Amino acid sequence: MNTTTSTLAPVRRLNTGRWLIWGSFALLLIVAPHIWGSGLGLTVLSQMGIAIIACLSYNMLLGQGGMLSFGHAVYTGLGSFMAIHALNRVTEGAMQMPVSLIPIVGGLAGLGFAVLFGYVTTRKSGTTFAMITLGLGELVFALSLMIPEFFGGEGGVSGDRMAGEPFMGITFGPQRQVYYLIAVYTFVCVALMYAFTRTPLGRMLNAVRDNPERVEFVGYDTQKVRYLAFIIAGFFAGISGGLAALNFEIVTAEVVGAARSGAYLLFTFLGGATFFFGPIIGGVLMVLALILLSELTKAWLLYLGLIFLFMVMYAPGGIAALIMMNVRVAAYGRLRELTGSYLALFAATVVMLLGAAAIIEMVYHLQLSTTLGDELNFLGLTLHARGWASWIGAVLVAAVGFGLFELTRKRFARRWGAIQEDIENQIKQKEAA
Amino acid sequence: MLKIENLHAYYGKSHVLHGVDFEVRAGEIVALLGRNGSGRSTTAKAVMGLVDCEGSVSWKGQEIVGRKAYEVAHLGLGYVPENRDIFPTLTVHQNLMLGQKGTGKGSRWGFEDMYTMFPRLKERQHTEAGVLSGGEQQMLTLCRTLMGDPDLIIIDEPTEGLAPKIVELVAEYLQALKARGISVLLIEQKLTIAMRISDRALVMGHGSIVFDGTPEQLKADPAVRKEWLEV
Amino acid sequence: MSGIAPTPALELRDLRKSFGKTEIIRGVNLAVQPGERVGIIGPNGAGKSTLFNLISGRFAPTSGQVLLNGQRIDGKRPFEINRAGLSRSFQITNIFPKLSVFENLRCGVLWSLGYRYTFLKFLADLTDANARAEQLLHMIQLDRKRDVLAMNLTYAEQRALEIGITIAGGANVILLDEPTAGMSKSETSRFIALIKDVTEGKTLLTVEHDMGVVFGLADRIAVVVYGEVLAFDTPDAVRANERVQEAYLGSHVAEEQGAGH
Amino acid sequence: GETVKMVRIDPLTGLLGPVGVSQFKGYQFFAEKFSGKGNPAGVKFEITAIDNKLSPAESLNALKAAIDQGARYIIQGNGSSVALALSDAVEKHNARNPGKEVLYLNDSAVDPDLTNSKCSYWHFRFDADTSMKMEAMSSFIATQPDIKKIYLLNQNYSHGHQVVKYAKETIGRKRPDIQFVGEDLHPLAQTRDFAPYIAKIKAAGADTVITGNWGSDLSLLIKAANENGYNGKFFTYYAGVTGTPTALGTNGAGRVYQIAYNHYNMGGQMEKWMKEFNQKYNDDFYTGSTIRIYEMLGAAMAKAKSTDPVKVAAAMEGLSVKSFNGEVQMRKTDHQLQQPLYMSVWQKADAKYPYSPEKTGMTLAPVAEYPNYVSSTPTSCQMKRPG
Amino acid sequence: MEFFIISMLNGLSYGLLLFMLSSGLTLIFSMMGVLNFAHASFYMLGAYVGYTVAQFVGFWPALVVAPIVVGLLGAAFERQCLRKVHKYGHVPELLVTFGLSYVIVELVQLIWGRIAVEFRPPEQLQGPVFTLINHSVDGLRLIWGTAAPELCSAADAAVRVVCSPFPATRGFMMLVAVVMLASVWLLLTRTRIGLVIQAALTHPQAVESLGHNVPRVFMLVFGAGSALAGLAGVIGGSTFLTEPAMAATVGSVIFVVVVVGGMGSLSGAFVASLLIGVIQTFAVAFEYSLLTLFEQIGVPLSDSLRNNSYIRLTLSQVAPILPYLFLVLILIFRPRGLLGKREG
Ligand SMILES: Nc1ncnc2c1ncn2[C@@H]1O[C@H](COP(=O)(O)OP(=O)(O)OP(=O)(O)O)[C@@H](O)[C@H]1O
Ligand SMILES: Nc1ncnc2c1ncn2[C@@H]1O[C@H](COP(=O)(O)OP(=O)(O)OP(=O)(O)O)[C@@H](O)[C@H]1O
Ligand SMILES: CC(C)C[C@H](N)C(=O)O
Ligand SMILES: [Mg+2]
Ligand SMILES: [Mg+2]
Repeated sequence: MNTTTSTLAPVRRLNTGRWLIWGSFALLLIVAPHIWGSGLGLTVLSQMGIAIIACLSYNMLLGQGGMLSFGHAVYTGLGSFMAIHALNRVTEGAMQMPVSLIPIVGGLAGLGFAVLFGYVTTRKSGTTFAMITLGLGELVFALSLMIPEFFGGEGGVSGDRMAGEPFMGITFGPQRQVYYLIAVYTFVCVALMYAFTRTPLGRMLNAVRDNPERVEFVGYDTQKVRYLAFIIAGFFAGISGGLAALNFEIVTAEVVGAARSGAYLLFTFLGGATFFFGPIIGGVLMVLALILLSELTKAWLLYLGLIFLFMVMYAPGGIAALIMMNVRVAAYGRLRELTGSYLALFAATVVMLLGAAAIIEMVYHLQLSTTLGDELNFLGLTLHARGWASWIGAVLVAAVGFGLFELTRKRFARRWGAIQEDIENQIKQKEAA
Repeated sequence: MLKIENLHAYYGKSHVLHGVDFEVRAGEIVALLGRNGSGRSTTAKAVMGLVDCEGSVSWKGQEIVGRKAYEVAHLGLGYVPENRDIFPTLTVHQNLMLGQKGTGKGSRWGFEDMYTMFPRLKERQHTEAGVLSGGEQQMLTLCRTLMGDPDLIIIDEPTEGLAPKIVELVAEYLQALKARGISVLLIEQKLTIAMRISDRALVMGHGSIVFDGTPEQLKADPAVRKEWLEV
Repeated sequence: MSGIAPTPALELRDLRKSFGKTEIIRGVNLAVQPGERVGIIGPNGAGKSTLFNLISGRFAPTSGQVLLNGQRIDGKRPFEINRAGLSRSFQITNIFPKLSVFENLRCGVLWSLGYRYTFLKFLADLTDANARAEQLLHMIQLDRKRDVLAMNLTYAEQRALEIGITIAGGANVILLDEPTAGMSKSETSRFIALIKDVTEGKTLLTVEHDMGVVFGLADRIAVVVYGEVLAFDTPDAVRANERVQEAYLGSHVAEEQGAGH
Repeated sequence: GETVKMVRIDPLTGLLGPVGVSQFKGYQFFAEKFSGKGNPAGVKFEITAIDNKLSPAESLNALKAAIDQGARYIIQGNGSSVALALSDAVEKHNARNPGKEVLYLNDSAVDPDLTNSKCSYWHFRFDADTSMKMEAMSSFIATQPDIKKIYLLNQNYSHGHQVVKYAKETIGRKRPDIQFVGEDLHPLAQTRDFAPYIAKIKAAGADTVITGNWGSDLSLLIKAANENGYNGKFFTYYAGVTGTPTALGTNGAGRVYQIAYNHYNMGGQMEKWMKEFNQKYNDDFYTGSTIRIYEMLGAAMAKAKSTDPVKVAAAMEGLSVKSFNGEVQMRKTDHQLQQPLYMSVWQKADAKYPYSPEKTGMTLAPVAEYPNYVSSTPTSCQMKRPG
Repeated sequence: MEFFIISMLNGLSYGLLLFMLSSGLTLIFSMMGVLNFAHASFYMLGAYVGYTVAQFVGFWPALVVAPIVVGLLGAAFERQCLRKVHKYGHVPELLVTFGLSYVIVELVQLIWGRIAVEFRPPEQLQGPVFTLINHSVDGLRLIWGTAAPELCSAADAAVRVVCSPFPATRGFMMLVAVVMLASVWLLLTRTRIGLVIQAALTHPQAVESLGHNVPRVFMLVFGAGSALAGLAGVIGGSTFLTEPAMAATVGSVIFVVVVVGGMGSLSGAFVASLLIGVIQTFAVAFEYSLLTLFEQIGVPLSDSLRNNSYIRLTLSQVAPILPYLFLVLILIFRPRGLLGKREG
């Protein structure tokens, strides 16, 4: 019996694998700032940590509990506000607390508000839940502009993280120190949230997602399961908010806004809500997309929209699912056969995207930056937005790319299909054995 | 009337039917028997165009593999799925209404026929179908398909969850259908009923037909019954 | 057992339920003794599943009482009733589709072993819960499907899992709603054996249309017709009861019986 | 000469995107005009833009990116929330990174706090703040005897709040007889239907409305007034902002007033520039601060003989330059540019005032000019100077 | 009195505008279960397409052409994108429409520019349908069309005369909203389409095997819903503003309408629209705040409390967020919505 089960699940095995994964995660957190050490690089990394915690906490609701929330920013945001107020207290000397613990204040605030709001929201599920969170989110946001005492009005609340006594020379002035603080929190929070998925409550949360009715008949109160999970998610959301407060040293109303909540949803999904590590990818992408993409191109919103359209259509499990599908293929030792197709597919995609992006960039250039004449720099290439040659070239590249893509895609799909069929058969045989 | 040749069907990548061949002639009740998971429901779905399949299914001389389910239905094939698949948010009457094709004019069956067949449904006609009892739901799916006025009706486990008395009733109605010239492909677990009312019995095993003959022949063949039906 | 009559494991007192204007359950009285196996039969739509729904807390009764081991449980929420020691299965399979078979069973086990809503312990460390889940897995003979997602099981396997989840919590009173529906003869008999096996020593109520199953399984049979209990007696007495034959069994039952077993 | 790298952090997308885009064109246009021989220091101005999506947090990221790119001069204007965040962040950055200071040049964020309670040595404002504009506006209102009852309708955020506050204060001072018959705050950029507000304004019997509204909040308000038969005057801050002229159309002709440090028909060099700009970009140039920033920087760099922000900041304090509407001065105490203001009115373009924004056939015609001393307001700024 | 009448009219017409905006969404949401985040984007597309078409052939033809164009675009989107993700469930469906809304905004800005375009209502709709004249002596009168200026001013300074024109655009909007209500109602009750779709939500295969072309019906419904949004866009765009931000501003409030009304209930959406329109309009009229309330019932308040922003918030200030408050309360106390039959 033991042999069959372990062959059935080639992925879950051995603790060395787990150590390896967590070890490299920690290592990555430690060395990252040495690779991307510029001012922007550091803030981007810091925000990735923050976003990872936020997306993971969001996924406790979406992926693990089946709760589609449109208002998660309420908890990250209110956590931020409480944290910055606490920071200011510390600065004033009205409160004694090491700055490194401020995020916990944010966490407790997130938890507190989750206790409060969660009580009404989690009594319902499905669309009703989603709509209540939407309404609550809008309410909190609208109120934030109307109540300057707490939210600081339009200018928000700012603080100075170099408050209190430095501890072992750590003042949190330099971004690098803040980054490491965030890194520590990120590691711990990710570990804790992972641990949560392996606890009775975490498992019952999955059960509630799958079939709330049946849960009631095995002794659990679904509302309470949802509520508790919501509170825990609120706590981690608050920590993420608290870290953001330290990172930016200012908190404005936008942090509770619908756009932020929407971003959590979108990127969690894009990363992959069905796997624990999906939202980590989502968080990283969120920061990349919102900060770097918009600096790279003026058409960032269009790209973002298109990425979503195509990702949801062709990879509804998110990037994590794509990865796991390939891991499965690899586990059955079949990934090798695909490398050729992958390379071809990749090349074709690059060509196609290059052409398409060149077209988009030229269109935007024509509309937005006529100042610099018709020339634009596209990945080191000079294009002439008013010249025939550039247009014909771009269209040609895009068309050729598309043709190649279709060709390689078909070939790839066939191979992929054949391999999947083989794997299914292998599994069947094992089950039958 | 319905002729199936070398039919293969797949769920995603898993191969479920491995070359099914049989025929249903006009005005015939054919029972399709077999163990759980032998592929009987899949055969029904394949005919209706609800799963990916290869091979040939010809209906009244027309090839229908690759057709969409609604096209197949318009050609006069009716299908009663196994999981009941009633529409829970619609009332009983609305469920029946959806069975009609067009306005339902020219159909052999109307609402009243159904309600006289199962008075229970008439009593519940304005109730949401989702709250019907298991058996009531079973009656409803059968009637819903009949409303579409099919020439051949494929019924997947019609007697599941029905009280013995109603099972009898269903058996009678299937015979009545036959009397009206409607062919029936009956997928059944309850051997006794199946054997009693059908003209021919097919036995399926591991995705292909392993026996094709009259009920009497099947009764006389303990090997098949032992191996493929375990009785 | 001493001289005084034991408290019934489950007792229904003048139980009624109306949906809108229609009264579906019309004053049901029933007392099931501990360890007894009761079959419930009746025409379609008679109210058998509704009765189960009332007992298990899915619906609240319009009036009347439900007593579990002498304690009133009517009007309580399903999870409270479950914690009191009553568990049920569903006519339409009701499992956790995206969890593995093992996880499905473990979910059924957790509360009864006192793990409640904890998030401070790892599932992997709950040796008793895991052992119990493995044991259940073995009992319902799904060892080989341990890590398969429940939605990928075949129908019969799902039905077995349904029973597995139902008995997982170790409840003393078990309600099974048409456990063998949709199964072939061979599967059915295998399944009856399984049910008998896993509910050993427990109080069992089973709704069934398959007379073979009912007569094979039950100590006593309750016949529900139009929301009322028409008869509650031993299998033989029920079979002989003319009113039952008329209302429910029909003429071919005897023949069916012969063919079945 | 030297190249001065500047980065403008402003919305290029979203609600104020069009404004930011149009203003950025102005920066590019005038970078050419003022580079080299165009300024006394002979430096070359180079400007790029980063989209901050009107978000303070994004602006801080943008600031980091700008500093990484080697920019020591940061320009921003749209959104006082962003301005407050940037001012704060620049202050911190300069304190923590001596030798790498950056200056923040604010071209249109008008929250008085920026040069009062929250003033910073590294921040310079080239627009006139809400209180200054209200000073001028109230001076104009004081000359209008037919104004008796005023209604205050504003967006519910700091800019709107300040308009209310200063309107009450200054008008109360200059025309104590005027009654404030009503006061309303509505959320920013959310209201589609202003008819209820108009009904209320009419019911209150107001002959004049003062509003700090901009964008659709302004144009929809005027539109609703027109349709619902309200004939009173509107005193506004932002009738000329990109998009608003089109949306206004002929609505409100003759009764929508704007207070600003310039208008469409300034004449002279400005007229030529605007024409050239219009031909080049098919867009209107209206953010005169742009010009002032280049003029001031050039002069300050010449005076400091350096492009080092620390020295330039010191040189800029109290510096005067001659600009398109006379002499303007960067006040030392709070870094608020002291400048003349204009009251203009929305009307049909004619021979005298021909410039028509967005091909509407309408224009903003000046009706009054207020020299520096009128609009100058006191400051409570106590800034921390380096050293 | 005249203030009340005008406010009531304003409230009703605003409510009808909300209904006009959300009827298509109700249709799609109630029938397909899709929370179409791009609905407001289709509304915006309707306005822009209407604007362009109107430049060539005038407003009235545009009123017909633009909805058709938008409907076709909607149908195409359903066919190419939405259909592909339908099988994955509602969240992916929602996200696809989310992505679409980004793309539409950008495309609109590329095609029509980033600032408002001047989309005017036609001659026939400029000016008022009728004018209410409130004469402090003669009382209230109603005059069709514009009232002559002399009627609106009194020679005697002691007599107060107020003229309140009711804009024709608003009247037209109300009319169209009612027509929309009627047509959607007919579509829902007089055809089997509604049943087919509802049934297909739970058992698509069963519906298909009964002979209904489910994908086509989905496409038609989505197209029809988009066309309704497009129609609302032509009217809303010409009455209010046609600008790239117009989608974002109405985006979430129309969800409120649909949900408050009760998911799947057209009449519910109608009632909810009117209710929200009227509540919001009248809320603007009131200066009440907690502060005034406390003062009236005589609760003594400390000075610091008096200056507290929460307490000073007036009803008119919070008017625009009332719909959300309403939404939250409704869902808590009556999760089915006003006239809904079941929970989401
Ligand atoms: N949706 C599905 N996806 C994958 N495999 C499936 C699916 N449905 C059925 N199968 C598999 O196909 C095989 C045949 O199933 P089918 O439902 O046709 O059997 P059946 O003879 O009707 O049995 P039953 O008595 O259980 O209804 C089984 O092994 C089953 O596991
Ligand atoms: N929520 C409800 N609302 C209205 N009627 C209901 C509801 N639930 C059940 N009913 C009705 O009550 C009757 C009894 O249903 P029930 O499911 O208990 O029957 P049953 O005895 O289990 O029948 P079967 O053997 O067919 O499963 C049926 O007619 C059903 O339509
Ligand atoms: C450009 C303006 C419309 C914005 C305004 N300066 C503000 O403070 O928000
Ligand atoms: Mg089957
Ligand atoms: Mg039942």
